[in-house]
Amino acid sequence: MRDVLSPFTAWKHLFREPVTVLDPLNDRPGADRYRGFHQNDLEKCIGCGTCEVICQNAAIDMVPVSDPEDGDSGLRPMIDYGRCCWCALCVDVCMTGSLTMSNDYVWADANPDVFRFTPGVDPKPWNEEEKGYQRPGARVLASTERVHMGERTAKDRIDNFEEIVAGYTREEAMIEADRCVECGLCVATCPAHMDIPDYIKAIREQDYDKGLQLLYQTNPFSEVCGRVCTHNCETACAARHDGDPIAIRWLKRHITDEVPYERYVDLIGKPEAATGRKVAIVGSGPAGLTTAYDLARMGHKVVVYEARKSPGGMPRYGIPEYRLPYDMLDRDIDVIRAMGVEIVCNTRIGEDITMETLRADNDAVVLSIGLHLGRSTRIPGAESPDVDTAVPLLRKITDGEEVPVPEKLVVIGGGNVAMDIARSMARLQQVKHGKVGVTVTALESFDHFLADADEVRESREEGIEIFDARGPQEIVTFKSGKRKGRVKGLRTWLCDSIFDDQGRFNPHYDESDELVHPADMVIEAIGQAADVSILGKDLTEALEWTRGRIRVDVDGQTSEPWLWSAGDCVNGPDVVHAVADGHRVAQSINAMLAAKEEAAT
Amino acid sequence: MSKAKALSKMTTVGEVLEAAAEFDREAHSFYTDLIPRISKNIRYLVEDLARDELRHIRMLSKLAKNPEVAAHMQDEIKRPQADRKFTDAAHAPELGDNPDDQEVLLYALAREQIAIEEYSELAENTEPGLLHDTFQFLANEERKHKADLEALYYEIVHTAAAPLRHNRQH
Amino acid sequence: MFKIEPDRSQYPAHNPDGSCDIDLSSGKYVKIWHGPNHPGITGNMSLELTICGDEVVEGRTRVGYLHRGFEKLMERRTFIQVFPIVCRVCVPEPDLNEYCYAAAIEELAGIEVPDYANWMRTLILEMGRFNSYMMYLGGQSGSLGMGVIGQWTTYVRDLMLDRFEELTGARVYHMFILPGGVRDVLPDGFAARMEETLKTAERYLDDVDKVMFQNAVFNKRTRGVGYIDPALFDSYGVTGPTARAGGATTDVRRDAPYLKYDELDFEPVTGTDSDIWARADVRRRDTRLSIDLIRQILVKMQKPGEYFAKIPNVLHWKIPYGETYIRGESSRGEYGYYLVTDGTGYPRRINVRGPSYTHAMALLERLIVNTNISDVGALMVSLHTYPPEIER
Amino acid sequence: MRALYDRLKDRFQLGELTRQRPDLGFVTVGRDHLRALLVELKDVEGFTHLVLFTAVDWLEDGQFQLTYLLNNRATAQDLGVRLMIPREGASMDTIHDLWPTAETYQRELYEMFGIDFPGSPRVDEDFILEGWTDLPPNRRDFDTKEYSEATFAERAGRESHDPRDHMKQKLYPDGE
Repeated sequence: MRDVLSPFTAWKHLFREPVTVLDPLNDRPGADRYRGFHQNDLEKCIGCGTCEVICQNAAIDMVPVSDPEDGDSGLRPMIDYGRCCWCALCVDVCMTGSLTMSNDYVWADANPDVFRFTPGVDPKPWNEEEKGYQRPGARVLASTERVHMGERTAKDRIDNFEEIVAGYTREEAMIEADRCVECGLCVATCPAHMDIPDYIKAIREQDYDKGLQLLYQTNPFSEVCGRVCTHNCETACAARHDGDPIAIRWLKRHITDEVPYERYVDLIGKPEAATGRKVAIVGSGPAGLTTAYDLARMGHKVVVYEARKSPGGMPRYGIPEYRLPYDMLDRDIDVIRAMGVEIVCNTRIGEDITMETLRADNDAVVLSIGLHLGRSTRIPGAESPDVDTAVPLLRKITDGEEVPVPEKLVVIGGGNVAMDIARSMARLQQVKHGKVGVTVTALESFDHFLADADEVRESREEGIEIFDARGPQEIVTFKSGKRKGRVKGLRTWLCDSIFDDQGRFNPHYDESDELVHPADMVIEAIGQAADVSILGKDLTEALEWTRGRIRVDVDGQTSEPWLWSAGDCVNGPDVVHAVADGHRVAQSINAMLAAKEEAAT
Repeated sequence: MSKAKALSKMTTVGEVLEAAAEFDREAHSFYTDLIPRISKNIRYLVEDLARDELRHIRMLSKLAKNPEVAAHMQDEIKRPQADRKFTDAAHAPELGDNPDDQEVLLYALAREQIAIEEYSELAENTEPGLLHDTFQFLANEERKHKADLEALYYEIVHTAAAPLRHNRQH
Repeated sequence: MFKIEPDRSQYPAHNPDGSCDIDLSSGKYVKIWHGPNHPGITGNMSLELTICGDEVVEGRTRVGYLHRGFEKLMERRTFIQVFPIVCRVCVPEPDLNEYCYAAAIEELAGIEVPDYANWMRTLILEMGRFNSYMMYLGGQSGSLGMGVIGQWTTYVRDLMLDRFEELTGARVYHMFILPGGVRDVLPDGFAARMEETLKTAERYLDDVDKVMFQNAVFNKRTRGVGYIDPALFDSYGVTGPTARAGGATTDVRRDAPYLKYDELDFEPVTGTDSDIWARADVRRRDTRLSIDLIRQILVKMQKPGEYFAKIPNVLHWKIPYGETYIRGESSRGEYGYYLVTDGTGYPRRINVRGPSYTHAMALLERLIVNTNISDVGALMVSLHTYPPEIER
Repeated sequence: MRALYDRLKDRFQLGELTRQRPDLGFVTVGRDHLRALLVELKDVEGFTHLVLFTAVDWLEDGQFQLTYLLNNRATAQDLGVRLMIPREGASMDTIHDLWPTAETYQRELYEMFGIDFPGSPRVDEDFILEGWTDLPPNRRDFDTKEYSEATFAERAGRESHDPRDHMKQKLYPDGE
């Protein structure tokens, strides 16, 4: 009987309020973390396309929205909602956190094409909606932390010039390489446009031969750049927006570490057949030797003239060995030699051979003489015999010549050259006196510091004192006595602002904040200049100049049709930029030679 | 302008402006003479400086012709302390035979500093009004000019600081 | 109690290969299609029935109406890209797919999932089970003409979907259990709102008890119908509530505890009669168990902590050679993922073991013989069939 | 699991035991011993529950792997029995008489992988793919993308850009 009556319980629901009601007027908003239509913060988005890569339904296209610039492709994701499955992996993987989802989910339209749009670009009612799905916390689908690079402790390194950086092991390199998302934003920023994502992929695949081939396609100074490159690429790295950028420079070095050196030349391949054309290059730094490498591979006969004892230019004579061991530089240079490049050292153009002779004997001449003259502040006392500039001192240290090593010295300058000379001298002091006594005074404050943060950190670890925002006023010398004219110290004022409100150099000093840094020697490391005196008066007069530098066109050609110029002397100091210059000049010369060949036949 | 008068405590506005014009004329001819002697790679620097001086000369002469300023030409004002440096510099440029870019710039900067001090002092010594404003204006002009030169100095001398990328002509 | 024993004495016998020689031209037999558009069918599936009068002589399960080739599709996706697909193998209870897939990946890649994420996963699986039972109860009663119960359970399910929405950001396909952990912590005040939902659910379940289980019609039409001999369970791969309704104590949550089930206090729900009614009854009580488990979980879950383990960069995630099988207890029975990896960034093979695969094919084809055509719907639903599991 | 393996290893010439978990192992067996092994496991060792039966295509090796996953309910242990068969003319003995439910698995394997099970009921009857004439679609050499491109139309007007190429084209088109 109960079984017959119980069902009538249902009747009680007859008198209840309905639980579903039609309410066409009020929105029913999605939950706070609802995964609705996408939003994109255009300012934050860098167009790396990782969202497109991860989308398993191929719902995302990258479309041009603005002009590309360093670290931003100018592309933005366009989403096809006919394909989107609302899984939000694109939001989770977003490198900048720009892509989010609103909690808006209601949108009806008869035209199916409107359901394909570019979030953040196309105006949508939910663009400003604050609720919706956002990646909770940090990116989790790819690691945000760089693999630590091992380096020798300050105690181990201060009394010698052995390399500091240990280099990655295979395991470490694999983990670091795994962090790369292969967006390729870095390639445009790298002056040499190295195939960065590809060689990082080669590490992941443990195909070091391929990695090395990729390196040498764009950079014959891979050993050098793997250690001392300015790594602008890392400032364009998508990973830097949420964590550390990929250690691109160390990964490059890792490839060169892993491939046995004997195999390099085989992997790179042989040069083309000889063309019979001749090119002379003045200066054997990265710009000159890259030009030489490229031209030699194209089959041209290349002779490089170097004034100093050994080839290499700034990397050898400007960069201390604890940063770049010279046998590593030699490995790069020997590969270039193996391509048939002849390097004539101890030959100064302008003295041993004139530019005119080079012009007469060659189809083209390349001037890549770098910046080897040190600039002086020329403040009072700068003429003292105890004052020297950094660049010649670094050269002497490289060549093993004797340099004065007082117990206490001051370096003026806040760039990497200042750090290089300070740290080199500190090592020599440690060996000679058993202690370090180096003070660095930089005009720039730490907010605007020029030297790399790593350099500053390591310098301090090595016992070097760094004073920022100090404007040098006078090198104080003994006015009388046995040491008359010898350096006593450096007098500085606080530089309370270095740039004006337009960002132009316009130092302002606080004269009341005066310090005298005691020293037996002052080293000026404020800047360098190119030694253009080798050109001779006539050529100097014939050439077009622009603001003190030889004027070159995009291809590095000067106003003289036979002369090209590349590297620091035209574009300022930067190794990888010099390499890029070298490629450009080589292309240009090759095109000129090809045109000549065509005209001859 | 006699030596005796140059050393007295008071001077006239006309004389001050004349001294300033002389200061600029001397510099202009100094730079112009230097142009052919200086290496071509840094010649632009001297050429620019000569052009700037010429601009200053024109500005001063335009000022002198201004009827309102002209009316004050005979007004007596206190001779500035900086005046001696100012007139000295007008006559004796301390620059070697074959100066380099840094020397030229340091010389030019020193001259700007003198001019700034001169005009600032003159402005301080005059009552608010046309003359005060005029000297103030001249001091500001020199200040702006000096700031330009400072920036150039940093760019040229501190090369390590500022890798120059503007050389590639596109 | 009465049981319908198969009696084929008056019909042609089955051949060894399973076929049956039926002479349709005799006029004695009619072949009809039951589905795919039939209220008695959950999802898109059809039964090809040969009937004599209103008695089924032979039945064939026909699937293929929504074959999307998931298993093959997954072989073209990277490991993370498979994650949004797996849930779609089962609409009413997608979360178990997410768990099984994630756990399989985690096992082969050697990833340890944070404790909090495991609690979260347990909670979600029970919420999913509850939802699935809500759908079943509505379907089972609907197959016997009791439409109103489906409306109630749909409403209650909708309330649970609200909880899903605020927790996971989606209502149907939650995509919340990522390989490595879960996507987020509980929202503020979640436990209180869940308690309210559970209370409402209990109120409605009380009504369902009366209107459905104490209903003479329901009892008449389900008791003794669709009897599965427990001896056949292993022959036909019968698992879950279907098996427990026949006295088996099989429940993966207890037999091979995964996630946090070994820290929860419960006993598998069992029945005795192994007929439609017993199966419905087991599920009804299992729904109550889910409610209890959700309450236990919300109490036992510790304060929000780490909910995602460190995993390799998903864009080039490669998993070394290996194979494994991860199972979980779904509302229909044993659910599992067999995953084979080959060292590349893509799975070599993913095989989904859905309980409907064994229940709705060979087993149903056997059970259906000699039943009344009006019982076919109820019988089929009593096996709690979700066709996408059959044709992944 | 180890004890079980030791009991059976020699009799059925089993390959190495892969202990994936304490409660899950995999062994490889030869075709000649498969049936006897399954019977032994089912009738003597308590592995009565056929959890699943499926295939893995090792295209590169020219082989199919058949996986029979058995479960012992009492001990809550799983044993995966692996058997390699040549892909070419793939065929295997039916086990529907051991587990009637295997009939369904074997129908699917026939349709999806092209593995024949002579004697298995209705093995060649359409299972999911009515009227399918192409390669068995779960074989690795069946290209689903190619198939879908040939079968379905792409939505018009879609175009994407690779960031790296796009930046090259815009910023340094000559590679300078």
